[in-house]
Amino acid sequence: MTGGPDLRVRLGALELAHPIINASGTYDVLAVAGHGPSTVPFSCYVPKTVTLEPRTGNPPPRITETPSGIINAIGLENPGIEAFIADLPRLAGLRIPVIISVGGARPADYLAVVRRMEERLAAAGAGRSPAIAGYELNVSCPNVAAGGLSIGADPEALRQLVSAARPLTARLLIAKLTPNVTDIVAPARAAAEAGADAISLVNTFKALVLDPVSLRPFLGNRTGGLCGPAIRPIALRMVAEVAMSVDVPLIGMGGVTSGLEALEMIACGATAVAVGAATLADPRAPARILEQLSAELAARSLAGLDDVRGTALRDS
Amino acid sequence: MTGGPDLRVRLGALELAHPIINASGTYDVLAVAGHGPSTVPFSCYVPKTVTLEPRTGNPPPRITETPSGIINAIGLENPGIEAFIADLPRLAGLRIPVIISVGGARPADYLAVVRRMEERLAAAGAGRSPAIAGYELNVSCPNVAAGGLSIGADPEALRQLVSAARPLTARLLIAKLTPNVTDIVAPARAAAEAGADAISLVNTFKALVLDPVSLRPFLGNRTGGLCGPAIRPIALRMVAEVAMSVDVPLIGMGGVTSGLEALEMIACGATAVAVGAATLADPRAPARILEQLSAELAARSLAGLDDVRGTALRDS
Amino acid sequence: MSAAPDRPDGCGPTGAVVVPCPVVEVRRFADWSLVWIEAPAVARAARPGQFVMLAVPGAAFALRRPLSLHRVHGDRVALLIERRGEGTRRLAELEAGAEIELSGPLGNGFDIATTCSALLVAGGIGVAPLQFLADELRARRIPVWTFVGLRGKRQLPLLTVLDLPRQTVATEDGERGIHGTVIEALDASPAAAEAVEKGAEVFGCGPLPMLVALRDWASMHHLIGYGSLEAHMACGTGACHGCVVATTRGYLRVCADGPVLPLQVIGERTLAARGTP
Amino acid sequence: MSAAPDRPDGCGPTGAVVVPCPVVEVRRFADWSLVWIEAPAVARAARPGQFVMLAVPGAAFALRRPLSLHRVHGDRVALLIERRGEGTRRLAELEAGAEIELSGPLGNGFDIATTCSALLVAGGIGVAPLQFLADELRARRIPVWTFVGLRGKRQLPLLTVLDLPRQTVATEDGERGIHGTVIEALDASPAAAEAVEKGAEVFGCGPLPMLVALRDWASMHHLIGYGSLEAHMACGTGACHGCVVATTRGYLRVCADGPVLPLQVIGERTLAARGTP
Ligand SMILES: Cc1cc2nc3c(=O)[nH]c(=O)nc-3n(C[C@H](O)[C@H](O)[C@H](O)COP(=O)(O)OP(=O)(O)OC[C@H]3O[C@@H](n4cnc5c(N)ncnc54)[C@H](O)[C@@H]3O)c2cc1C
Ligand SMILES: Cc1cc2nc3c(=O)[nH]c(=O)nc-3n(C[C@H](O)[C@H](O)[C@H](O)COP(=O)(O)OP(=O)(O)OC[C@H]3O[C@@H](n4cnc5c(N)ncnc54)[C@H](O)[C@@H]3O)c2cc1C
Ligand SMILES: Cc1cc2nc3c(=O)[nH]c(=O)nc-3n(C[C@H](O)[C@H](O)[C@H](O)COP(=O)(O)O)c2cc1C
Ligand SMILES: Cc1cc2nc3c(=O)[nH]c(=O)nc-3n(C[C@H](O)[C@H](O)[C@H](O)COP(=O)(O)O)c2cc1C
Ligand code: FES
Ligand code: FES
Repeated sequence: MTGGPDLRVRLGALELAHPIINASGTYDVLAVAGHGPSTVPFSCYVPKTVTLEPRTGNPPPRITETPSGIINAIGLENPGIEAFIADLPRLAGLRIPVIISVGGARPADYLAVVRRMEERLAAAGAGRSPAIAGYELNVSCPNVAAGGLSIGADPEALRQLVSAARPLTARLLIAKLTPNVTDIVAPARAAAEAGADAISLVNTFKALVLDPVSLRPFLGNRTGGLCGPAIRPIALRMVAEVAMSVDVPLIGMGGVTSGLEALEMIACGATAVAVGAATLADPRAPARILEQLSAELAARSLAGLDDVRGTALRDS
Repeated sequence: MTGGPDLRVRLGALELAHPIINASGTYDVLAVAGHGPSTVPFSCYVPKTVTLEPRTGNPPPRITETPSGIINAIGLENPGIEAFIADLPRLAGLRIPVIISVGGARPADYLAVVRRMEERLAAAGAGRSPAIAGYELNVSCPNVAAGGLSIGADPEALRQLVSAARPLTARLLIAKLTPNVTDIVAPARAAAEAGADAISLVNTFKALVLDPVSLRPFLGNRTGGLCGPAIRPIALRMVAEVAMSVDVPLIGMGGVTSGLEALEMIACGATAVAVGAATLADPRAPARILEQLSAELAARSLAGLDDVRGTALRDS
Repeated sequence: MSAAPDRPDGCGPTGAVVVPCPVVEVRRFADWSLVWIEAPAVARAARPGQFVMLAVPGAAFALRRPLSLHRVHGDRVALLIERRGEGTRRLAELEAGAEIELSGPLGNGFDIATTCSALLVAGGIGVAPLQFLADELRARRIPVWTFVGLRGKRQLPLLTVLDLPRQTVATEDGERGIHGTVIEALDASPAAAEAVEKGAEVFGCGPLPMLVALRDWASMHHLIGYGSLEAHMACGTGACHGCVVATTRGYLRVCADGPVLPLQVIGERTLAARGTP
Repeated sequence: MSAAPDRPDGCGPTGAVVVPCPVVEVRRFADWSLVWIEAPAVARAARPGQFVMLAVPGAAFALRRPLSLHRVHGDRVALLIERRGEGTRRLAELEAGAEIELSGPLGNGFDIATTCSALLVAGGIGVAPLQFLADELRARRIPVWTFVGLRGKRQLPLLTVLDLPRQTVATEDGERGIHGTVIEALDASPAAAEAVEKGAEVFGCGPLPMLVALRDWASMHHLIGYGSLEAHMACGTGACHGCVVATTRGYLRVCADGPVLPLQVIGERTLAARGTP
C-alpha cells in the first residue's frame, strides 16, 4: 500500500491502519485448528460475542445458504468470559487492536463482562494481552431467546445499558444495533447520547428457511439471522440514515463483498467497514476488499477516506 | 389441472381457483400495450395501487437490480380513482375477481377512494365492471413521502383506518403491511381486530443503492423498496409470525419464484401467495409457479392446500 | 410491441412472448459480441428500433437485459452486445449451440412509414439498432446517410461488423475519420449538408448528452428527429412503470412509449435524472 | 487441517489455502461427475477423509461446497460429485480446461496410524472418501474389506469408477449383490465375519441412519469404528461454529473436529437434529 491512498481511519481514540475489520462471530481466529493468526488482513479484530457464562449455542443445523445470503443461528456459542480471558494471550499474536464483543441476556450480564474484563486488564501485565481497544455491546443477536434483541429494539433500554457501561471503562464503547426495528435512528441516537463512542450496524435480519422436503424449519433454532449481499441495500440505507442523524463514527456492515461496496458504505457515512458473510464465502475476500478499496480511491484520485465519507446523501 | 390436486382457497367470502395472485404494482395489465389480458394466470387481479388524485410518480431512475433482488421507487404512479373507474370495464375482460389496492397520504384519502368506488359499484350495471371482490389497503409503500408508511408502522393508526373503512364496504377488506417494523404482529393484530378480512404481507423493505460511478443514490427518489428472493427468508418469517398470532387469512409474498417456495409460504400459514419480482424477471413465472405448486402437492400425495397450511411451525 | 395475443406457448402475463431460442453464431471481438439467434417469431414481427429482453444465462435471479435488434435475416436476429456489467459479460460469452431465452420484439421502433430520406447518427454502441434501420431503409430504397461517433481507438473494432450506407466516422481522439464528436462531424461534413438539404429525417441512438446535442442540431436545421433512449428496465412491456424518462410530455416509459421518442421531448429534466447512462 | 501458516499466496484469514486450480479431466456419468484437478499443494498435504471447499463456478455469491478427496495421484486430486442441488449441478458441469477455486485439505481425516486391518462401509455417495482411504491402506499393505450399499439400480453406475479391495455390494432393491441394506450385508457376509475376526477397525461414510446402525453393529462386534459426517458448512475451517453436530461429547464442528468422528459419539441427539441429511 506504500505510496497508495491513505486508508487510515479513526474510531474515537482508536486509529486504524485501514477501515476493513471483521464482523463479530464470522471468524473465530482461535477456533481455526492449527492456524497461525499472523495473516489476518483486518485492521482490528472483533472476536465472537462473549457472554458471562459459557454457552453451548443452538442445536444444529445452524447455518445455510439463501439467495445471495447466509442464514445462521449459532446462538452465541462461546466459552464464557473466564475462559475467554484465559485465552486472551493467544490473541496477542495478531498484533492488531482487539474490540471485545459482549453479549448477555440481561443488562447486568453485559456490565459484568465489561467489569470482569477491566479488572483483568488492570491486573495483568500488558505484555501478556493483545491491545484491548474497547467493547462492542451486541444488543442485537436474533438467535438467542434472551439475546439482547429486546435491548437493541428498545431505545430506552439501550440508553440505560450504555449509560451504565460508560463509567466502567475508558476504552471505546460501541453499540451494535439490530436492523429489526421500525426506526434505526432512535436506538442509534439513544446509544450516542448515553456515551457510546461508535455505533456498529447492522446485525442480521430475523428470518426463516424451511427444509424443502419436510417443510419444517431448517435451522435447529427455527429462525435465524440473514446476512450477506441480499441485505446490503437495506443495511446501506440504515447506515445512511444513522449517519445523517447521529454524530459518532459508524462501523457499517451487511453484505459487503468488494472494495467498491466498502467505499459505498463509507460514502453513506461509515468510518470502518466490517466484513462477515464475504469471508465465509471466500477466505480471501477481506484482503481483496482492502486492495480493491485502495484501487478505487486511486482511480478516483482521492487522497484519503475523509473526502468520501458521508458524501452520498449530502445535498450537493 | 383436471384430476390434479385441489388448489382452491378461500379468502374470507372469496373463493379463488388457486392461491397464486399478482403482487400489486408489478403488473399493470392495462398499461401493457396491445396485450389481450386473457392469458393472466392469476386467480385474482390486484391492480397497481390507486389514490384519490392522479400521481405522476417519482423521478427516474425508478428501478434496478440488486443481489437476488429488485429495488424500486415508482412512487405510486397512477391516474387517480376517477380515471381508474373510467377504465374499469377494460378489466372485465380478465374474467377473474379484482381486489383494488388503495393508497393515500392521509387516512381520509383511503376512505375517499373506497367510498367513491362503492358509489360507482352501486350505480353501475354489473355487466360493465369486473367483479370487484374487495380492497387492499396499501399502508406500506416506502416510496412516497406520505405514502402511508407511517400508518402501516403504527398499529393504532392502522386500527383506526381499518375501523373507519370497515363500515364503508361489505366487500373483502385487506390490510397490506410493511415489513419495516420491529414487530410485524402488532399491526397485523390491530388490522384483524379492526375488522380486516385478510392481511397481505410483505411490501418492500426500505433500501438504498448508489450509482457505482458517482457514489450518489441511484434512484431518483434516493431510497426505494427491496423485493425479490433476497428478502424471502425475512418475509417467510413474518408470514409465520403473523399466522401464529392472528386468525385471518394471509396473502403471503416476498421473493416467491417457484411452486416449492409458494408451498413454503402456505406451510408458514399463507392462504394465497402473491408474486411480484418473479414476474418482472420472467413473464412466465406465475404460470410455472402454479404448475409447480400442483406438482409439489401431487408428489407429496396431498389432496389440497388445507393439509399443508400452517404446518411448518406447528409443534408436532 | 408484439401484439399477438394468446400465443399457444411461452406467453407470459406481461404480454411478452418468451421463447428459448438457439444461438446459431457468435462473433466475439474486443469488448463486443455479435450474436445470431434463431428466433422466427421475433424475426417475423421485428421492426427497426425494437428490442428484446434477454435472460442472463446461468444467473439464479436476474432481470432480463434489454438489447436492440441489430439485424434480422430470415428467421434469425442478431444482437450486438457490449460487455459492461455482469449480465452483458455472461451474454457475450454465449457460444453457438447454446439456448437463450428472449422475449420480444418490444417497444415502438422507428416509424419510417413516411420517411423519404434519413440521417442516422450513432454514438458508440448506439449503432446497434441503427444497422437494422439502415438495412430496412436500404431495402425500401430510401436514401440514407450514416454518422458513427466513437470515443476512440478502443471502439474502432465496432466498425468491422457494420455495413452502413454512406458512412462517416468521427472519433474523439482523432484515430479515424473526422476528429471530434459526432455532432461536430455533422457540422463539418458535406454528407450531412446533403442530408439537410434533402430534409432528411434524423434517427439517433447514443448517450443522452449526444441525443440532446442532436436534438439541437436537428432543430437548428429544421429536421424532424427521433432518438432511441435507454433506461433500466424490469418488465420491458409497460407493466411496471419502472423505466420512465422525464420528458417535456411528462414521464414516458422507455419500453412501451419508446424506446424511440421524438428528439423534441428530450428536455432538461431528462438529462437531470440521476443515474441515467 | 492444513497446518501450513503464512503461505505466500492465497492464504485467507480463515486458515484455508485458496488456490485456483485447473480441471484436467472430467468423467460424467448418470448423476455423477468424477473430476480430476491439478492441485499440488492439496495433493501433497492430503490425508484420506479430508475434504476441500469448492467455489461454485459462475455463482455471484455462494458458500463453497464441501467435497471429500476421492483419490490422489501425484499432484492431482479427484472429486466424485453427486448432483443434488444447484451447486453440485454446476460443479458437475465443469469441463476439462476450466479453472476452479478450492481450499484444503480440510478436516481431520481418518486416523490410520495404528490400523492393522480395516473394514470400509459406504452408503451411496459416502463411498467418495473411502476410495482414497482404501488406496492409502492398500499402499500400506493393510488388509481391507469394503462394503458398498446402494439404494438400487439408479446408483449402480457409481460402481464403475470404484476400485475397492475385497468389495461386497448390497442393493436395497436387489439389483446387484446382496439384497438389503449395507448393514444387513455385513450381517450376512463371510467377508465381514472375516474382518470381525481380524478385529478390523471400521470406517464408515454414508447417511446418518446408516452410521448409527454401523455404530451399533461395530459395538456389537467389539470393533473400534469411525464415521465421516456431513453438515451444512460456511467457513469449513472451524471459524464460524456453523457446522456442529450434536454428539455425546457435546456439539462438535464437522469441519474442524471432524468430519471423521468415533462412531460412539453419534447419539440420539445427533439423529434428532432437524434438517440433517
Ligand atoms: C432499449 C434498449 C436497447 C439496448 N440495446 C443495446 C444493444 O443493442 N447493445 C448493447 O450492448 N446494449 C444495449 N442496451 C444497454 C444494455 O441493456 C445494458 O448495457 C445492459 O442491460 C447492462 O447489463 P449488465 O448486466 O452488463 O450491467 P449491470 O450494470 O450489471 O446491470 C445491472 C442492471 O442495470 C441495468 N442496466 C445497466 N446499464 C444499463 C443501460 N445502459 N441501459 C439499460 N439498463 C441498464 C441492467 O439491465 C440490469 O438490470 C440497450 C438498452 C436499452 C434500454
Ligand atoms: C465433509 C463433507 C464431504 C462431502 N463429500 C462429498 C463428496 O465427496 N461427494 C459429494 O457428492 N458430496 C459430498 N458432500 C455433500 C456435498 O457437500 C453436498 O451435496 C453439496 O454441498 C450440496 O450442494 P448443492 O448446491 O448441490 O445443494 P443445495 O441444497 O442447493 O445447497 C445449499 C446449501 O446447503 C449445503 N448442503 C446441501 N446439502 C448438503 C450436504 N449433504 N452436506 C453438506 N452441505 C450440504 C450446500 O453446501 C449449500 O451451502 C460432502 C459433505 C461434507 C460435509
Ligand atoms: C455465522 C455468523 C455468526 C455471527 N455471530 C455474531 C456474533 O457472535 N456477534 C455479533 O455481534 N454478530 C454476529 N454475526 C453478525 C455479523 O457480525 C454481521 O453483523 C452480519 O453478518 C452482517 O454482516 P455481513 O453481511 O457482512 O455478514 C454473525 C454472523 C454470522 C454469519
Ligand atoms: C415495480 C414494483 C411496484 C410496486 N408497486 C406496488 C404498489 O403499487 N402497491 C403495493 O401495494 N405494492 C407494490 N409493490 C410491492 C409488491 O406488491 C410486493 O409487495 C413486493 O414486491 C414483494 O413481493 P415480491 O418479492 O414477489 O416482488 C411494488 C413492487 C415492485 C417491484
Ligand atoms: S420496464 Fe416495466 S414499464 Fe418499462
Ligand atoms: S463450517 Fe464454519 S465451523 Fe465448520
